[in-house]
Amino acid sequence: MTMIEAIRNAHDLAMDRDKRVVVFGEDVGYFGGVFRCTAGLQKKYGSNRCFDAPINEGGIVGAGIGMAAYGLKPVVEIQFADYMYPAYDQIVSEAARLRHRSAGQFTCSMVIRMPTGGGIFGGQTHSQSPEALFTHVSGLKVVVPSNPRDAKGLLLAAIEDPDPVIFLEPKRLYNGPFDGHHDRPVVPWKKHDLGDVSEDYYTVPLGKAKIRREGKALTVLAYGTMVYVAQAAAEEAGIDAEIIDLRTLIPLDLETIETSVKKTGRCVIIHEATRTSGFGAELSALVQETCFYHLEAPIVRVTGWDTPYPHAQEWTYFPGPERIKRAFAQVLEG
Amino acid sequence: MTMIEAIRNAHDLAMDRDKRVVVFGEDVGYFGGVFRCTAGLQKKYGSNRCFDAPINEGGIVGAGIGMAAYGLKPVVEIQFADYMYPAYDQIVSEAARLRHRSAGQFTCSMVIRMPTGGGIFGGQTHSQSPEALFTHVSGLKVVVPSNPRDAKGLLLAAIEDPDPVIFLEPKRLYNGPFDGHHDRPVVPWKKHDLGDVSEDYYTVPLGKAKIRREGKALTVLAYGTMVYVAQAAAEEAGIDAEIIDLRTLIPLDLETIETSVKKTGRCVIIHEATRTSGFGAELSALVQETCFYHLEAPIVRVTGWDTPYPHAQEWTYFPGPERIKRAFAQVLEG
Amino acid sequence: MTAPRPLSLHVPEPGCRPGDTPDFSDFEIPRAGAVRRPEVSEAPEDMRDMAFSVVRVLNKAGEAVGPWAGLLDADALRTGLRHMLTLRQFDERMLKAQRQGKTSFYMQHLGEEAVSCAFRMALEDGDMNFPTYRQAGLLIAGGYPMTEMMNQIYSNAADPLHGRQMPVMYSARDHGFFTISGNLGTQFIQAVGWAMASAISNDTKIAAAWIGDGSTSENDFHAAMVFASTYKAPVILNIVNNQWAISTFQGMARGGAVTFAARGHGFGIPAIRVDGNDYLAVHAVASWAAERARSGLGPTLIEHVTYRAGGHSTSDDPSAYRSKDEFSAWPLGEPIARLKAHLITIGEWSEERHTQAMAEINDEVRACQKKAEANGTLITGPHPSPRSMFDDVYAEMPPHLQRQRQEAGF
Amino acid sequence: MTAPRPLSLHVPEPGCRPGDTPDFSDFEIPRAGAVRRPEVSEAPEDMRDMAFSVVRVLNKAGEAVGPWAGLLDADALRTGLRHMLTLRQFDERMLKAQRQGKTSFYMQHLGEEAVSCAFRMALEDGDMNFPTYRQAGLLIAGGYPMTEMMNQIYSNAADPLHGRQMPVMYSARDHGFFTISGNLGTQFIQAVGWAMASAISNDTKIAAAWIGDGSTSENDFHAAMVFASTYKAPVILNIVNNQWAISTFQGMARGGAVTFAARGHGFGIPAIRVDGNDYLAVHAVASWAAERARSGLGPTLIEHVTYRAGGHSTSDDPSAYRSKDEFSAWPLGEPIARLKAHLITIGEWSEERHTQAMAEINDEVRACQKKAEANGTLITGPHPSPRSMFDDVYAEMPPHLQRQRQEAGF
Ligand SMILES: Cc1ncc(C[n+]2csc(CCOP(=O)(O)OP(=O)(O)O)c2C)c(N)n1
Ligand SMILES: Cc1ncc(C[n+]2csc(CCOP(=O)(O)OP(=O)(O)O)c2C)c(N)n1
Ligand SMILES: [Mg+2]
Ligand SMILES: [Mg+2]
Repeated sequence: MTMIEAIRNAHDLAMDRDKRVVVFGEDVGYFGGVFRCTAGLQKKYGSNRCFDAPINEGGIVGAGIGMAAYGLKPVVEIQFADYMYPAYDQIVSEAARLRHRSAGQFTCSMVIRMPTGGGIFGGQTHSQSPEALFTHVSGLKVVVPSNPRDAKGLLLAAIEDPDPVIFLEPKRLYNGPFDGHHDRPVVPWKKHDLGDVSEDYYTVPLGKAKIRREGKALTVLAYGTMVYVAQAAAEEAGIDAEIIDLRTLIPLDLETIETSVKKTGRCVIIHEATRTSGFGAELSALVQETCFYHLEAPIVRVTGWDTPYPHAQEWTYFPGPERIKRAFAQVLEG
Repeated sequence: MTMIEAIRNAHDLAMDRDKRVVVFGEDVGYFGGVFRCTAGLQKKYGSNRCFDAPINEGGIVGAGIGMAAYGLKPVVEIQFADYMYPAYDQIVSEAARLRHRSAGQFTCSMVIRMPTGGGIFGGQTHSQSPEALFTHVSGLKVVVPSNPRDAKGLLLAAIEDPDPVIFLEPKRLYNGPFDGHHDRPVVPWKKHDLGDVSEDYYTVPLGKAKIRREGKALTVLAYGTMVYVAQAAAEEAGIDAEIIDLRTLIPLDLETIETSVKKTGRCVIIHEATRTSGFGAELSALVQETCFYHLEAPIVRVTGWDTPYPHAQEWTYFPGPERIKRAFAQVLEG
Repeated sequence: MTAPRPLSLHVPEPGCRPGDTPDFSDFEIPRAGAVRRPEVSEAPEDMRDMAFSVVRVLNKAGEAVGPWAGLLDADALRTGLRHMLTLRQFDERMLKAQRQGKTSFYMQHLGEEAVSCAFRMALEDGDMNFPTYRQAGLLIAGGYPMTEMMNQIYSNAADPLHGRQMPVMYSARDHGFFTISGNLGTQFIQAVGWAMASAISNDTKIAAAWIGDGSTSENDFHAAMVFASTYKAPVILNIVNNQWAISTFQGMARGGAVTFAARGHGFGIPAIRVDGNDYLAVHAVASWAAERARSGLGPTLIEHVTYRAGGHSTSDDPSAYRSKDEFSAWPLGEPIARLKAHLITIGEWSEERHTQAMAEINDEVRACQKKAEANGTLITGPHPSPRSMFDDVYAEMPPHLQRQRQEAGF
Repeated sequence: MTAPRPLSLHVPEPGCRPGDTPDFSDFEIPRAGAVRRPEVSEAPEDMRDMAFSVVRVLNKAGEAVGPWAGLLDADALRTGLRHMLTLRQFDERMLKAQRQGKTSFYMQHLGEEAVSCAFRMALEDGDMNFPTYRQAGLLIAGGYPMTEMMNQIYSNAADPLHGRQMPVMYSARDHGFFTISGNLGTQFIQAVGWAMASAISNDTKIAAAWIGDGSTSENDFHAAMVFASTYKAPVILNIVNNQWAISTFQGMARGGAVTFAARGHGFGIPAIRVDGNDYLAVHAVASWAAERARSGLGPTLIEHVTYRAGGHSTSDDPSAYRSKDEFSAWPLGEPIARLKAHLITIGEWSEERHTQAMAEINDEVRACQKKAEANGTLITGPHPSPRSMFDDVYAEMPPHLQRQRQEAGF
C-alpha cells in the first residue's frame, strides 16, 4: 500500500468498527480529499459519516470538538498543515483543554490530520511543518508517521485515543520513501518492506519510537521524511549511525533516545521545520539534560532555515543528505 | 513611573512624534485599556488615532496589517496574550511573511502588545506566556521588558522598527518588581531605580540583553518576571549568580549569553511558560551548541509545568524562588 | 468628475457617556403582543420582519398579551420568579464574598436574569447548552445545586473542577451545561458541532449556543453561522445583547446593522428579537426555536435584548465609561419586577407571598453558602491538592508529566 | 407533546455530478436592464432587493440596456475586449508552459475574465486591490507588464519575487495589487484595514477586497464585514461566486442563504449581485460601489455571479466531481463572446477586426513569453540565487540568519 492507501484503509476499518467515527473536511466527502486519503468513504458509509465541509478550518475543528463532546469520534482533515492556523485557537484553547478544565466531564477524542512538509514546489503555504506549535501545547498528542505500515497503525491508535491527536502526514512520503535525492525518481512503497501493509485492524502504540537502523557511532533523532534522508546520508557516508524514528513527538519515547545517546555519545537532530524553537530544540534540551555526562560532542541540529519555505529554492531549504553528512562529520569530529 | 505609566508615556511620545502611529484594540479607546496602558490617548489624539475595536483579535491584527501596508504604524493591544490565538493566522501567515513574500514591496511595521504571565488568579485564560509560539515564526521580533525604563525604551524601538514586533508585557510587573514571594506586598516601581523613567523620548535597542547581576558561579537566563524571582533566589541562597535579562528573544543576544556561560560553566534557564518546546528549549540548545566545551553541569530549566495554568494552585505552577534555588543547587552540584 | 473630498474614519460612539443624560428614544419598541408568531415551518425568507421587531408578552399593565402568550401556567410562572430571585440573591452573596476576599473574581447577572432562567425551561433534559459566563440561570433553573456552584467559586476542597478554573467557569455535563471557556466565542461553533452530532446519531437532542453582543464580533460566530446554515443543525443560537461589552457599547459590534438578529439573514437562518427582560417572551421564543430544531427545521437565531445593569465583572467599574442613570432609563424595565407584577395582576401572587419567598430563598442561599464555606474558600482553604493539577491533562498521565509531578514534589 | 422524530444531518449536494444532466432552471435570472439603479446615497435598508436579483446590462440581442448601461464608450469597450482576450491567451500559454514543465503550477480564469478586467477600469490609480489568485485581469487591465507576470510564474532570474512565491502569487504595489496570500481569506480584512488607513489619513484612495465563494466561509470574511461595517471603511468587498471551490459547489458555503450578497444585510452593508459574465454590468456596479466608497458612504458588497469553466488549478481534474457539460449549460454565457457580440451589434466591431486583434494579442503574448523565457524557466533556470532566500525576512538581517546563511554556504 502507499501511505495514502494505508491512511484510507485505516479510516475504513475505524468507520466499519465504530459507528461513532465521522470523517469530514474540505473536499473530503464526494471527492475523497485532494490527496485522496478519504476516497470511497462517503460512498461506503454515507454522507452522514463522511462529508465535505465549508472552507473554515476553525469551524471544522470547532464543530469536531462539539461532536467529540457529544460522544462521536471525529477524524478531520486540514487540507495542508499550513492552513491549520485559523483553527489554532480551537485546537489550543479548546480541544487541548477540555478534559482538564472540566475535570473530565467533557473530553475530546478527535484526530486532526494534516499533510506536512515540502519538496513539492508548494512554496511557503504548502510546505510547512508546524509540529513545534503543537508540542508546546499541553493536552495534545503529536504523531508523525514515516511509512504506510506505521501510518495505518498509528492512525488507528490515534482514533482509539481518548484525547485529541494531531496527526501530521509528511506528504513527500505519500507515494514512496523519499530520501532527499530529488533528482532521482522515488521508489514506490510497493517495492518497500514497510509498504507491505496488512488489511487487518492493528494499532501501533502512541509514544513508542522505532530504531530504523542500529549503529554505534552516533544517534540520529528524526521523524517523517527525515528518517530516509538520514538513512541515505548514513549509507552514503558509510557512518555507523543509529537512526531513531520518533513516530510520536508527544508523548515522547525519551527512554529509547536516552539509551541510544548514552551508547553513542553523539547526537544529530533533524527536522524540516524552521530551526528556532523547532522541536529539535526540545530534543536537544532533553538529550542534554539526560545524557550530559555521556555526550562527547555538541549535539547538532540540521533543520529548515529560519525563513519562509521558498518555491524555487526549496532544495536549499530542505535538509538534504549533503547537509546531514556534514553534520555527521561535525559531530564525529567534536 | 509604573510599567503601565511607562508604556502609556511611550505611546504618547510616539503618537506625538509620528502621525502615522495609530493605536487601537478592545477597550483601548475611550476607556484606555483594561490595564489603563492607553488611558488619555483618545482624548489627546482623537478617535481617528486611538480607538476601540470590535472583539475580534484576528480582525485587529488583520486590519493592522492593512494599515501597515498602507504606510501607517499600528500599535495594537490584545487584551490578554491568552486571546492572541484567534489572531495567530494573521500574525504568522501574514504579518510575519509580508516583506519576504512580496520581496519588500509590502511591509508590516506594527507592534502587537499583549499582557502575559500569571500569578493574578487569572486561571488558564489570563495567565499564559506564549512567547515560544512567536519565536518559532521567522519574520517576527519578540520583546519582553522587565521594568518601566526598558518597557518604554523597548516599546519606542519596537514602534520605530520596520517589521512586526510582538511586545509581551509581564502583567505581574505592571506595578512593581514581583519576586515570586506572593505572600509579601510588592514594592511599587517608584521605590525602584528602574522605575525612575525619563519623560524624554529614548529607545532601548532590540536584540541587546542586559546583565542584571554579575556573578561567577552560574549563569541565569531569564526575562520578564523571572528576572526578579531569580534575583531573589540568588540573594536568598547567597549564590554568585550572573543574571541575564534577555529583553529581546528574537533577535537574541547570543553573544552576551555565550560570554557569560563560558565564564561560569553553568546555566539555569527560567521561564513561566509551559516547559516542553518553550523558549527555554531553544536557549538550552543554543547554549549547548555554543558552550559545550565549557559546560560543567547539565543546563537546568525551571519553568511552568506542561499543564494549563490553574486557578487555585497557581503558586505551584509559577516557578518561584524555592524551585529556582533547588535548580541552583542542582547545577552547582553537577 | 469633481475632485473627491478627503475621507475620514467613522468610530461609533454610544449616545451617552458619564455625565450625559441617557436617551433610548431611538430604540423602537413595539407594544406587547404586537408582533406576530409565525408557524415554525414558515420559510426563513418570509419571516425576516422578526429580526427587526421585539417579541413582547408582558404589557405595562402587567398582562400577558398577544400570540406569544399563554404557554405557562401560574405554577410555572411562580417557579420562574423563584429562579430569578434565587439567581439575584446568589449573585448578591457571591459579590459580597468576593469583596470579602473569599474568592478572586465574580460576574453577576443583574438585570438579565430572565434570559437564562426562562430559556432553560424551554429545553428538555439531555439538551446541551454552550453558555458564556453570564448564564448561571441555566444551572439554577435546571436544579443544579448552588452549593456546587459556590464550591467552584471558592476553589475549595469540594470544587468539582478541582480549583483549576476561575470562578463562575462552571461545568455541569449532567445538567446540560458545557464547560465555560475563558475565550469568548469559541463555544458557539462547538454547539453547532454538538447539534450536528445529535443529527448524525439520529438522536432527538438539541443544542443551545450562547454569545454576548460584543462577542458576536469574534470569528467563531461566523463559523457557527456557516456550519449551522449549511448542515441545518438542530441548534438555537442565542445572542445576549445586554448593550455593553466591558467598556464598549453594542454599536461597536453591531456596526451599521439595524439589529444583531439581522445577522441571521445572510445565512437563511430565521432570526427573532425578543424582550430579554420579559420572562414569558423569552420562554415563548425559546420554545418556538426548540420546536423548530427538534422538527428538523434547523437553527434559529435569537437576539435577547436586555441590559447589563451591573459591572462587567468584579474587576470593572462601569461609571468610568457610561452614565450611572442608564439602567433606570432603560425602557425594558427589570425582569423580576415585571414578572412579579404580572403574577399579582393575574391574582396569583401578592406582596406578602413575595416577601415570604424572598426570605425562604435567602435562607436557602445562606444555607448553601454555609455548606460551601465548610469546604473552604479561596482565602482560607482548604484547596484541592496541587497534585491534581497534573491529572486530566490527558486521560492517562504520560511519562513527562509523571516526571514533572515528581519534580513539583507530589 | 408527541415523541420527537429522530434528527438527521443535512449535507448539501449540487444538482449535478458527473453523469448527470446540468440543470440551472432554479437560478432566477432577470432580464437585462430590469434591475433598478439606486442612488449611491440610498439607505442600505432600502436596497436589500439588490442582493436578490442580478444586475445585467447586455441582453440576448447584444444590446446594452437599462439604468446601468451607458457608462463606457466604444473605445473603452474595445479596450475591455482586448484585456479579456489577452488574459485568455495569457492563460492558455501559461497552462501549456506548465504542461511543458516550465513551471510547477498554474491557475486560469476561463469564463471569469470579465470580473477582474472590468472591475479594474472602475478604479483609480493609487487604489489598492487585495486579490486572490484568480484576478490577474486586474494586472492585465492595469497595464502591468506580462513579462513580469511570466517571470514570476517561471521563478526565473528576473522574477520580481525572487522565486519565493508559487506561480501566480503576484505582488505589484505600484499597480495597486497587494501580494497574494496562499491562505484563503486573510486578505479580506487587510483590505478593510488599508481602507481604514486611507480614511484615517484623510486620503481619497479606496481599497477593493476579493474572495471566492468557497472562501467566504473562512472566518476572516466575518472580521472584514464587522470592521467594514463598524468603521464605514471605504472598501469594495467582492465575492467572486464562480460556483465551485475545488470539488465543493457554492451551496456548501452559501448554506441556507438565498445568495452570498445577502451576507451584507446582517451588517447594514449594501449588497449587489451582478452578472459576472457581463463586462458592462461588472464595470457599472463597480463604479457605483467606488463612488459610494469615495463619497464616505462606506463599504459595498458585490457578488459577481460567474462560472469557473476550467479546473481549479493545474493540479485539479474537475471531471471527477462535476458534469463536463455544466459550462455549456451555464445560463450567463461566456464574457468574451458577449462583449464581442455587443460591439458588433452596435457596429463598433467585426469578425475581421476580431481575428486581427486575436493575432496581435497572440504576437504580444508570445513576445512577452519569449522575453520571460530568456530570463529562465523553473525547469531550466537560471533561478534567483538561493542566497536571496535569507533576505527580506527582516529589513535588516539579524545575526542568527547571517549565521544560517553562512551555514547554507552563501
Ligand atoms: C478571545 C477573547 N478576547 C477578549 C476577551 C476579554 N473579554 C472578556 S469579557 C469581554 C466582553 C464581552 O462582552 P459581551 O460579549 O457583550 O458579553 P457580556 O459580558 O456583556 O455578557 C471581553 C472583551 C476574552 N475573554 N476572550
Ligand atoms: C486557509 C486555506 N484553506 C484551504 C486552502 C486550500 N484551497 C485553495 S483554493 C481552495 C478553494 C477556494 O475556492 P473559492 O474560494 O470558491 O475560490 P475559487 O478557486 O473558486 O476562485 C481551497 C480549499 C487554502 N489555500 N487556504
Ligand atoms: Mg454584552
Ligand atoms: Mg469559487
